[in-house]
This record gives sequence, structure tokens and C-alpha cells, in this order.
Amino acid sequence: MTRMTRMSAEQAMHQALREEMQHDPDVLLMGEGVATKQRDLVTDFGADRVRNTPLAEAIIAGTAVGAAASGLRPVIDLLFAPFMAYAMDALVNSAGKLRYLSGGQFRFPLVAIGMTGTGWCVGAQHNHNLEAMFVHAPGLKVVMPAEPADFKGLLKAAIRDDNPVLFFADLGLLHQEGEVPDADDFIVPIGKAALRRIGSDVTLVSYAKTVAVCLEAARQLADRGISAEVIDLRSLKPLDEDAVLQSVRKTRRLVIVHEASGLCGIGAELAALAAGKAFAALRAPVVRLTGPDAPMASSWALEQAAVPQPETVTDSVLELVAYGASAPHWLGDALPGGAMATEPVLMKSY
Amino acid sequence: MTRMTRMSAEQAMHQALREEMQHDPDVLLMGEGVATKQRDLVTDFGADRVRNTPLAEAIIAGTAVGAAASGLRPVIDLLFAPFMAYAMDALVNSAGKLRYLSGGQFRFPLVAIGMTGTGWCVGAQHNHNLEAMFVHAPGLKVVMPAEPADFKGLLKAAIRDDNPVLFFADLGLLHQEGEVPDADDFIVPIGKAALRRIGSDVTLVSYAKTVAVCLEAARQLADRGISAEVIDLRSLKPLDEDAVLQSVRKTRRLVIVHEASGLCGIGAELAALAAGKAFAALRAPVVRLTGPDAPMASSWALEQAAVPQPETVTDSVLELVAYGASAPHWLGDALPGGAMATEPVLMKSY
Amino acid sequence: MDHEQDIAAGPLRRLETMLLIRAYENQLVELQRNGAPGTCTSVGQEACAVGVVEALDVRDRIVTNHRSAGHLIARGADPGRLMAEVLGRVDGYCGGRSGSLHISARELGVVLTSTIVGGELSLAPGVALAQKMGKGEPGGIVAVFFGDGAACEGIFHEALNLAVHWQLPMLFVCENNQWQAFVHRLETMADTAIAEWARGHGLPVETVDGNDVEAVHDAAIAAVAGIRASGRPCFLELSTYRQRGHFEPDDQAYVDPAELQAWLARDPIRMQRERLLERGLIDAVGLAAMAQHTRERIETALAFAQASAWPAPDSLLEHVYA
Amino acid sequence: MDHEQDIAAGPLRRLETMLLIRAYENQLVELQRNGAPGTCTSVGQEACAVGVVEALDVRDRIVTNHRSAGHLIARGADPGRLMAEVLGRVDGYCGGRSGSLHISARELGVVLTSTIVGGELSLAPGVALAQKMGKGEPGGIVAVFFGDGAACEGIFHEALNLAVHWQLPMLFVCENNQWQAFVHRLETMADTAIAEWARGHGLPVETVDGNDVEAVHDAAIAAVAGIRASGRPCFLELSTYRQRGHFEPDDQAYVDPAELQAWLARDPIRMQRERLLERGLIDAVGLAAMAQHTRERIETALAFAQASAWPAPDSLLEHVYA
Ligand SMILES: Cc1ncc(C[n+]2csc(CCOP(=O)(O)OP(=O)(O)O)c2C)c(N)n1
Ligand SMILES: Cc1ncc(C[n+]2csc(CCOP(=O)(O)OP(=O)(O)O)c2C)c(N)n1
Ligand SMILES: [Mg+2]
Ligand SMILES: [Mg+2]
Repeated sequence: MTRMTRMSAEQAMHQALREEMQHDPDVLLMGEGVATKQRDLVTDFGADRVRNTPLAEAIIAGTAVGAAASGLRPVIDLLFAPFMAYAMDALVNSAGKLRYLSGGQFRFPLVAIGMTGTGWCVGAQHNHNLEAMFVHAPGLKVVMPAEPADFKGLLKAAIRDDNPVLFFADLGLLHQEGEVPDADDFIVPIGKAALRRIGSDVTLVSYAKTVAVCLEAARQLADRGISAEVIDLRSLKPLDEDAVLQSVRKTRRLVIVHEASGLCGIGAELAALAAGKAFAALRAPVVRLTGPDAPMASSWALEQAAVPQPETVTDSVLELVAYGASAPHWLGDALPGGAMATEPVLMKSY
Repeated sequence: MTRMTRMSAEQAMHQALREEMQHDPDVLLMGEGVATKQRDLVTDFGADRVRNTPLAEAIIAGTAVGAAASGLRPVIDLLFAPFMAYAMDALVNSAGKLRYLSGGQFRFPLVAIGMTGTGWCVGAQHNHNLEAMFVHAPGLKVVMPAEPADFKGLLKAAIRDDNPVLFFADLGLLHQEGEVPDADDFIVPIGKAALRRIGSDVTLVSYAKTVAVCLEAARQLADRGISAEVIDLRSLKPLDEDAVLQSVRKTRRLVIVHEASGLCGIGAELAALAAGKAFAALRAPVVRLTGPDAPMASSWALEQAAVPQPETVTDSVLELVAYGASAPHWLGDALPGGAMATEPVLMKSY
Repeated sequence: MDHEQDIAAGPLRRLETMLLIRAYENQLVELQRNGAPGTCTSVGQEACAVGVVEALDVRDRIVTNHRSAGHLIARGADPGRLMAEVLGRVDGYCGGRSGSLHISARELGVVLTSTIVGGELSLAPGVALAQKMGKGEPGGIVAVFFGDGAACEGIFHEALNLAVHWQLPMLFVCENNQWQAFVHRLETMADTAIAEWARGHGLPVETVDGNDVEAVHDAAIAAVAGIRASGRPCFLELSTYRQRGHFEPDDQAYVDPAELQAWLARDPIRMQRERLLERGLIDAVGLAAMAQHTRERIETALAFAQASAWPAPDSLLEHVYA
Repeated sequence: MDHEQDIAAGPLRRLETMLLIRAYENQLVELQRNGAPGTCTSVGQEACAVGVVEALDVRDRIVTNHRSAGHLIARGADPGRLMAEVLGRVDGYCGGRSGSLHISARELGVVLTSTIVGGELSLAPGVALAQKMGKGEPGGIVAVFFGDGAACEGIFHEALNLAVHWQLPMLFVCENNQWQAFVHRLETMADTAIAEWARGHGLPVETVDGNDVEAVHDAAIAAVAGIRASGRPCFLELSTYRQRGHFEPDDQAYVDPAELQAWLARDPIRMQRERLLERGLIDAVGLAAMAQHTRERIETALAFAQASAWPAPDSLLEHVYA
């Protein structure tokens, strides 16, 4: 049996770093304050491999890219995701493109960590779920775990991956605890979603903080006799298309929930996926419940209002199931004499 | 009758700038070489209002944001879209967020221009259709015209808008000519799509260079008795949802075509929109034909291979229409005794 | 106020303003302990804020950063509305949308604020350009406050080059408080780096004791006069110290206690108090009255902030677009 | 080659390499006129490339930019494979994916190239860090080539600070060719700006006549020795001139003809030829033989490139991920 230890997501990340630094002498950690905050790593692996940097995200990221091409495996902590705006050239134009443009001469095994999400009332310049921007950019991988075990297993996988991986840590989860496998060969493969709850009436797909929202909604729905399947994507690029499609083909209804805003977000991609590749199975419109298309406010009251809540998910599913239940009417004129059904308004609007 | 002059898209942009600088003394133009390349504007409006800048995109954009908040209406030419990576903080964290974070104290009337797209064999660090990143970011508007008249009308609208507008110019279109209204009050409203061809069997939605691809496909399809409607989005944010939904509710089939890569792109958003709000009308899977999820290569041969071609669109539509024609079978077990249909593979794969 | 009077009143007013900033931030610390959002306090740096801001006039504009309470209060911001903002309430300067990190107050000329380190440097040249091009009042300049950390960001270089080359009326004020969050600045740069970097850009550079409010004030008065006369930028590096943690709460376990002690001994408020006592410009009674007045203002502010309502959830989408 | 011999052979070899670079780029210009993709030529800057690259050895790494033909050829790149790359063919160094703007050639130690101006400065410290940490051959340094325009980008400041503070074995080579695409550099900075900016970072800075290949070479030899000995970075500013347009085609209508003429009179190839003739190191016959040999190499290269196949369309997704 796998031995487990209870720890927070933050501790799980630290353990992953420690194990990978132990495992591979090419791994190094750089960032503003990484050496201050993780003194034990400096002690054990030396100041060469755990480097406080100047406050300069562009050169931190650029240095990681150059070092990765030259045989090291840098992990950089860019603190909050919006600070990646300064590192965009290094991440998007260099890390994501230079392997391809060089005809495969170089590889860029690096990990860039950024925190984000509601919970700290810090406002849009710290709290911006911009992971979809990196999903859209070529040549990168993107992960965003929901459970401490995945924080560990995905960070280890990211460090071992030969490609640049963006690792987003949802602020609101960092201090939540969970059981984490001790094994130092515990890896969560990038690109594999986790089925968090099995169900048959609707598929709820989410990642990071809102996985818990979906699980809570699923419990509420169970009380009302509706069986919801809950998928935690874990990796946003590559997306586990099969896991989502398989579930949707079974449940025939899809609700996607995330804190990031909707336009061109992960939810858009998944809805498009379902509409393209699971169309015949769908029995109801695909619903996205997302953060608003607005910067995140600092005020606690507005932060709360911006995040999808379990009740919203539950209400949407109830509406969806009702839609499906009165089935053939919505098939409109595909059925003899049928009239066009009006569409229910299912996108959460602010 | 509207008087028209035939000119290239590039000339149309220049005319728009000239007219708006004439119209409003607060408009100024900044960028690397704008004063060299548009000497006539320096002559007519002075070196104060047409400024060559140091080679430093971050401060060009930041300066535009600061100036916009202080009563000017800057237009900045950032040359190629990937160079915006250096301007990301100013555009995303400042222009897009500071109005909101200030509780509405400031507005940011600025336009940032970037070229992109295939046609010059310049590779991924110049050719990256990254418009979706800015659609995903809050507080910004995004336009990307397909015709010279729209280059003029949308640039004028963008300059008059009180919000930050990203204006993407498709390289491949800049030297194409078209009829452009002379009127200096000719404005193309941001957020309004253009119906380029009326049809009844399928809706083709696109923007920029691939609008022409769709129009050519529509002609090919007409020869085979299929009537395709073609929508040119023109604005990517705000999206003209109504135009797309109305068309899809009529034609019941949707194909989205763009050169940008697919994941979390505009096509994903539109497919999600249709799957959410026009679901009952859809008679076939939603198809996306996009550039590959890869950096753009320089080689002409690979550039060509990366761009959706009219034949691909035509073939996809033929497949879609066939799918719709044998209608009820795909309804699967919604019909008595029906088995799950297998999904056709419709996403262009590379 | 005439010049003679100001010579006496100025130092007293500066002491009182520093006391108000300190009291305001100590109140925030206490609020945080009781569950309010954390803040970046400027405790120990009050002389920088007061010395510079008092050298500005109503035409001038301020662009600041995450550690802005001193700049705002020195400019006359209402501690009640500031506190309401920190608490995320509707009566805050930004209606609760900013919180502590990006407070701007257009009515006071505190026009833009970014909590992206270096954001202030990115925005300020544009404000100055607008002033130079006739927006705002004639003769106005822009004071931009930033830290030693921000000086490491590339935008520092870009902003200086633009300001110098375009002759923008800007006062660059680097509050070198020795810390960049959890990293001592000497871990990231040479000791005299910031002034040398600035000097490489060929503008007037002065390094001043940032804990001596009168020295800061004198240097700022001279710099502002120079900028107004020449239309060109100046650079002040103020050496000071961040006495508290980076963000509340912060145990400062990583801080060298000897270094902290040495700087505490040079606390700017203490220094100004001693100077005024020495010069006979104030006595114990006067000091007590000042303290009392400050206390009352903070109590009023707190009551105001706590009574302020939360923003309505359905206002969430207000102010995204103009 | 022993030292004595090199003293004679070096200058001749440098002339020949400059001729090869010039001939290669002139061939590209002609190809462009016939419809091939445009390129950024380094015509007029050959002495910078040759003088510096010849001072490096096999342990060293080069990071360059969009104007890289000189650096590549001086390092021994095959003009045929370069030309194939420019034409987008499979036999190019990058299989046609790069085209002219981002050619890297790992086998030659030309490890990374970015056409994002400043990208080279962003990447180079990481390569140097890897060398310092034992990747690559011991004692290796990194030479990073960039323009006067790149010096305006913020990353210039960040890269210098990191290189100095982390003691990275880097040779910063600024080819100050007076132009930033269509903008003269004096429209964007003060005359002596680049060296002053660099000096502000406290590393050794030298300004050298970039059209005198021997002067460049001497300075580079000294700098490289200094870097190897100290492990710390050095900075060379090479003043030179971009004789042709920014990108082919470019009518240079915006160029001051007098300035261009003055620099053409100091063409680096002409200067080296005259020096060698004067010193009796070569004669007319030798020059003719050199020209002939160069011509033949370019003809061979052209034939090779044109015979090379287009990349297969179905290889489009190769090399996105490792
Ligand atoms: C681009 C960016 N990087 C990192 C941070 C996190 N952060 C906030 S304040 C700070 C320290 C800034 O140091 P300095 O500029 O000296 O200002 P100080 O906090 O000392 O006043 C850091 C690292 C940020 N807000 N923005
Ligand atoms: C970030 C960025 N901005 C602008 C450009 C467009 N551009 C390509 S080369 C160039 C001029 C660069 O000047 P410099 O660094 O002096 O190099 P040079 O071309 O003179 O060799 C410009 C503006 C670019 N490629 N990248
Ligand atoms: Mg500091
Ligand atoms: Mg140049």
C-alpha cells in the first residue's frame, strides 16, 4: 500500500522540489526570495542551486530558458501569475518557439510557477487566472492542480518533462491539506485528468479551486437524485480530451466550471471539444460557469461574487436536466412538426 | 451615394490616422519608426504628435497608458504582434485593469497596433496570431479587419473609443486593395460583425485573412448546390454574439475558420457560444478549422501547410451537410432503439 | 502662508504628517491581526513621503506603488477613505475595488498606482508627456515613487531613457529601503548601484538621507525647481529602511537584527522630534497635543471605514469599460 | 597553428572571412530581388563579427540576433546550409523552420538566436550560468551579440545586472551600427549612451572602432582573457555602420547620404585590404585568388541551397515538443 503523509499543497510542492533536486543535480531553483523562504534547500543543495534573484522577471525567465537549452533543468518561481506579463517574451517567444524554430536542436526543460486566484483580496494585479493565455501559446504545457497529492506529483512530472511547463498554484488551495504519497517516484502524468466522482446524468469539468465547488454541487445534486460525474482536469495543456469526451458521451450533459474568465478560456475549449467531437451524444446545451470578464476586485464582497458557487452549479444542472428530460421537444423541426425551441439562458451572467 | 476611393489596407489605416489626428488634437502616434515611415503626418501635425520612440515596447505601451489616463489619445504601433510580449504588463495589467481597480476614476483611450499572420515567411517570432490572449484578458477591446474599408473604419472607431483597443493587422492583407469610403465620419462600430454572404445551409465564421478563404469555399460550395453564409467578425472583443447566433439558428451548421491556433482561440469561444446558446438549432457538430498548435515556421512550404485552405473548408462543409442529411440516425438513443452514433472526425488535424 | 511662517510651520507640519502616517499604518497592522487584508506598510519611510510630497504643488501629479500610504496621506488623503478602501468598502477612494495595493485618488493628483513592481515607472512618463503637451496645469511635473527593487526591473532603464531623451518633467524618487520583499537588496545589486545606474542616463542624481525629512525636503525643493526651470527630469535616491515586514503579517525572521536596530535608532519620526525639541520649535505639551490630535483622526477614520458598506455584488461589472 | 604563423595568417584569414560574409549576403540580396524572403544583412559590420568570433575558442558559445550571418560564417558555418535555411529548405541548419531570422547551429556553438530584439540578452545569461555550473566545457564563456537598439530594451539592464552580480562569464558585444530599423539611434539616446549605461553596471567597458577588424580582434582577445581569468563579464561597444537597409528590400530614403558616404569610406573590408597591401601581407594576385575562392564557395552554396527540397507539409508538427 502507498504510504501517505498529510500535508498542505504548499508543503507538497516543497517536497516535490526537494525530491527532484535530490534526484537530479541539474535541477535548480531561481526566483525572488526562493532562497529566503526555502532555506533548507539552500542548506542541502547549495546556494548555486537555490538562487534568490534580482527583482526582474524577464531576466529570471530568460535565464531559465537559456539554462534549459544548455543542460540545466531550472524551476523558476515568478510569484503571482500577473507578474508573468514581464516574462512573456521569454516564456512565449523563446521557451515556446525556439525549439521549433531551431528545427529541434534544443529542448527547454523548465518549470515556471505562478500563484493566482481568489482568497487573499489582493486584486487583479495579483489575482488573475490567465492560464488560458499559455494554453493558447504553442510549445508550452500547463498544469493547475486541485489536491496536495497532485501539487506534488505534477510538479515532479513538470520538472522531469523535457518541455517548458507552466505550473499554476491556486492561492486558495495552498494551505489546504490532503494525503500525499511519500514515494519519491510518485509522479502524476501531465495530460491525465482525474475522475473525482462517478456519475451518469451530467459531467462537471473543472480544475483547481472550483473542483471542490463541483464536488459540493455533486453532493447537493445527489440529494435530489441527480448523479453528477466530476472531472478534475489537472493538466490544461495537453488536455485530456479522451477523459472529457468519454464522460460526456456517457452523461450527455456538460457543465464546465472555472474561476478564470470565460472568453477564450478553458471552458470555451472544452465546450468546443464537446460540440465538435461528442455532438451526437449531447442532450442539452453545454454550460460554462466562469469568473466574470472583468479584472478581479480586492474587496472580499466582490471577490466572493466573482467566483462560481456550488449553488450556481447545482441550479444550472437542474435546469439542464429538466431540459433533457422533456427531450424530444428541443429537437425542433428535426422531428415531424416540431417548432424551434427557444434556448435557455445558461451562462452565468453578472 | 457614398464616395469611395480604391486603396490598400495600409493606405486605409494611414488615412484613418490622418483624419483622426485632424479631427482631435489629442490624438498622437508613437512607435519605432512611425515618424520615419509617415513623414507627411509629422509635417502636418508636428513632431510632438508623431513620435519615433526608442526600441522599447514596454515603455512605449506604458507611456501610452499613462498619457491616455491624462487626457491624450495615443495610438501606438508595436510593429509585429509577438513584440507585444514586452508590452504585456502595460496592456494587460495596466490598460486593462487600472480603470476597474481605481473604481472608474480613469479611462484609457488608446490603440495598440500589431501586425501578424502568414505571407512573409518570417517565422513565429513575427508571425503569431495571438489576438485570443487579449480577448481573454479583461478590460480590452480587440479588432482584426479583413477589408480595406474596415481597416479604416475600425481604426477610426478604435481611436474614438474611450477604452484600450488592440488593433491587429493581418500582414497578408495590408497590400490588398478595396473600395474605401472617403467620408471622414466613416466609422465601423466596434462589436459589429459583417455578413459577407447570405446562405442557408451552413454558417462560416471567420476574420482577417481567412474571410477570403471562406468566401472562396462558399463559391465552391454554391457550385455543388450548397448555400453557405459567411460572417466576418471584424471585432473579436466584444464579439457580435447575436450575428453569429442568428445565423447559426438559421443554417443549423457552424464552421469557424481562422489562422490562429485552435486551443482557447476565437473558434473555441464561438463553438462554445453555439453549443451553449444555439444548441437546439444545431444539426451537426461544430467544426473548427484553424492554424496548428505549433509555432509558425518560416519556410514557405510550411507556412502554406499551416493555413486553412478553401478546399479544407469545402470538404468539411460537405461532410457536415451529409451528416445533417441522414439526420435522425445521429440522434442516437434519443430515438427509440437508436444506437450511439460514432462521431465523425472533423477537426483538421496536422 | 508666507515664507517666514513656513520656515517655522513646515517642520512641525512635517512631523505631524509623519505621525499621522505612522498611526494610520499601525492601525492597519492591528486590523490585519483581526482578519482584515494585509498591507505593505511604509513604517520607517515616512520622511521620504512627507519630504517629497510637501515639495510638490497642486499642479503636480504623483504616481506611486504598493507602499503608498505615506504619499497619499502627505498629499492630504482622508485616512477614513483610505481605510475604507483597504477594508474593501464602497467609501474607499476606489470603491473597494483596489484594496490597499493600487489606491489612486484623482482628486488629489495621485493619478496612477500599480502594484506590479515597475508599473509606476511604466506609467509615469506618459503622465508627464501629457503634462508637457498641455494636459493638466502649466508647469506641472510628475513625481514617481518606486523602490530599490523596481530599479532592477528593465522598465527602470526604459523609463529613464525616455524621460531624459524626451525631456519629460519628472522627479524620479527611489525609496531605497534596502529590501525587495524577502531579499536584501545587496543580494541583487552592488551597494551604490541605483545612483550609478541613474547617472549613466545623464540626468541630475542626488543621494539623500531618506530618514531626515528636512534633508529630503530640501533636496526635493531643489529638484522640483530644477525640473520646472529646465523641463527635464531629476533623480533622487533616498536611503531609508523598511522597519516592518514586506506585507502584514511578516515575522521578519530573515532580517539581520543588528541592521534593523541601527536603522530603528535613526527612525525618521524620532529624528524630527528631537530636532524640533532641540531647536525649541515644540515642547512636551505640543507633542502631546499632536499625538492626541493624530489619535483622534485615526479613531474617526476607523469608525468611518468600519461603518462603510460592502460594495453590492451586482456592481461587479461596473467600471470594466468606460 | 603556432603563434608566429598566426600573426601573419590571422589578418589574411580575417580578410577572407569578411569577404565570404559580404559575398554571401550580397547573394542573399540578389535572391531577394528574385522573390526569396528578405533578410537583415550585416554589410558593413563584418569586422565586428570576425574580430570577435575569431577571439573565441571551441569551448565558447555564441548567442546572436536577427543580423547573424557574420557571426555564423565567422564561426565556420556552411554558406550552403545557411542559404538553404534562408530559402526555407530542409537542408538548412534548422530544417527551414527558422528562415534567416533565428538561425542557430548547435554543432558550431551558436546556441540560441532570437529575432525579438533583446531576446539574445534575455537568453545569454542562462547559457553562461549553465557553463559556470559545469555544463559544457570548462572555461567556456558566452559571447552575446546585440545592437544599439537592443540596448534600449529593459532586458539590457536586467541582463547586465544579473551578469555582474552573478559573475557570469559573458562577453557583451554591442554592434552599434547607428540604426534601429528606420530610426537613427541618436533619435533614441544620447551619443555616448550605451557605454555609459554599461559603465553604470560596474563592469569593464571598452569602446572600439568596429570597422577595424584588428582593433576589434585585439579588444576581444583581451576581453576574453579577462573573462576567463576573472569569471566576470566584460562589455565591448563596437562602433560601426549598417551600410544597407534594415531588411531587404529597403530604399534607405531616410538615411543621411553624407553619413553613409563617410562610413562607406571606412568600409571594414577596404580598410583591411589596404592594411594588408601596405604591410605587404598580400598582393593583387593574392587578392584575386581570394576573391575567386570566395566566389566559388558562394556558387557552390547557392547550388546546394537551391537543390535542397522543401520541408514536407506533413512534417509541420515535428519539433513542437521534445
Ligand atoms: C513584477 C512584480 N514582481 C514581484 C512582485 C512582488 N513584490 C511586491 S513588492 C515587492 C518588493 C518590491 O521591492 P521595492 O521595489 O524595493 O519596493 P519596497 O517593497 O521595498 O517598497 C515584490 C517582490 C510584484 N508585485 N510585482
Ligand atoms: C522587440 C522587437 N521590437 C522590434 C523589432 C523589429 N526590429 C527588428 S530589428 C530592429 C532594429 C534593431 O536595432 P538594433 O538592436 O540596433 O540592431 P540592428 O538591426 O541595428 O542590427 C527592429 C526595430 C523586433 N524584432 N523585436
Ligand atoms: Mg525596497
Ligand atoms: Mg543598430
